[in-house]
Amino acid sequence: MQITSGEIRPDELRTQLTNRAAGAYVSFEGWIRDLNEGQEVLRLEYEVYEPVAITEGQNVIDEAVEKYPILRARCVHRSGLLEIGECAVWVGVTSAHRDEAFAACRYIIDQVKHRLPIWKKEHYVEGHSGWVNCERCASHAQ
Amino acid sequence: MQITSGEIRPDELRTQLTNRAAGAYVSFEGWIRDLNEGQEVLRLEYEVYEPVAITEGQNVIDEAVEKYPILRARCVHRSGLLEIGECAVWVGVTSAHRDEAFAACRYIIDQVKHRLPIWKKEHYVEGHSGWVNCERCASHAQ
Amino acid sequence: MSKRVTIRYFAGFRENAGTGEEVLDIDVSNAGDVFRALQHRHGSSEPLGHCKVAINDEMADWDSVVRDGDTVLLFPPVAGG
Amino acid sequence: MSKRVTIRYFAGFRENAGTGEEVLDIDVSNAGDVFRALQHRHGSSEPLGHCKVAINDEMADWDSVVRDGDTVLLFPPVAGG
Repeated sequence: MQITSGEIRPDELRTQLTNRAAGAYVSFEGWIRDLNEGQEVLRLEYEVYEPVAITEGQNVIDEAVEKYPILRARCVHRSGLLEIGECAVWVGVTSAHRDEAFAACRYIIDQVKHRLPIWKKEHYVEGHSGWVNCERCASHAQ
Repeated sequence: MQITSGEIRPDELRTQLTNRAAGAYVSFEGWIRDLNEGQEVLRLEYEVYEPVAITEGQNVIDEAVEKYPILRARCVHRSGLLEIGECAVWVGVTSAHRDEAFAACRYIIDQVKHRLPIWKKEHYVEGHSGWVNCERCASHAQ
Repeated sequence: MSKRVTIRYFAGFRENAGTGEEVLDIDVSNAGDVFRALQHRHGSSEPLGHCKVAINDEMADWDSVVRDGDTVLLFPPVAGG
Repeated sequence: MSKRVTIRYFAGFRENAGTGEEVLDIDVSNAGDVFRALQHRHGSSEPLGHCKVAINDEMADWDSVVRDGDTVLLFPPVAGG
């Protein structure tokens, strides 16, 4: 598990997972899209509490390796300001066969999105901004 | 749908799928691994009957777009001789949310592997070779 | 009634038949008849249920009608997995 | 019995509290007590069930015991989706 404020490079990350025993590679990427719940998004800010995000992310990956017969798995998440189209999170999994690569990749991204202390603040074209999923804890954040 | 005898370049194919409305990108790659059903593989040969493989592959992609609310989907399959570690098939799907990208990517690779006229001949370290899944139709192929 | 049919073989079928294509005058009404005739001719024992067929480059069923002048493509089992 | 506890706020909680960290002497026994005390102090109405907590950089439960000198990290709902 890695947190980075620099650009995520899926091609380089993929290369690090190559393995003669691997027959399947599944990757997931989360991209910044221009619209969320009907609001036009200008850019996005990820606040990451790294000490816990890295430990908990590594727990998630270890769980995936335990649950599914995969070969390798990695996850990288961005922090800081991101523009539309940028890659916010990448997950890559290799295995002998594709069933387990799909299942493990899905498991990792689902758990990472729910368990890691990572918050997303959207800046809208209309001028205001807000922490996603956190309406009642930051009502002053306009 | 594309068939190629040249190297598959996932990074370039991924770039062709970028889209401001895309929040999720899922890709699958099939790699040549060094072992199949206990036999050590030296290299591999794909025979593709292109006219039907392309039409049927495009049918599969169109079905995926019909079944799932995705934005874009593509598939590229290699033909000819491949070495261990090479990418034999690539599928990429973008969508607003990840559920449908995972489902559509899985649908496409499953259907492509079952419906397209593409045959795989494995050359083993022990010297002989064989068409995968085709024991009784090519018993002379040693 | 005999029809002139072009048969194309792929992968293991080609190796088994010793040729990629042959033109035959055979008494068949559908693709399944072609499969069985060729199975007998070349001594292959691959079950029809594992194979697929196309007629004139379009995927077909085993009960699809074969007409005089058609090209029938016999596809052995694909790699799958 | 009062304990000296360092509280750290993140994202919306930090903006709501107007600070990222404060040290308080409070009478609490577990992490849930800390959450409720701070909710009252800063007027946040985010339900505890949507939030998470860590103690000294380890993920914890709301009934995890808080000891004198601990650092309690209050995590508002994450982006999810």
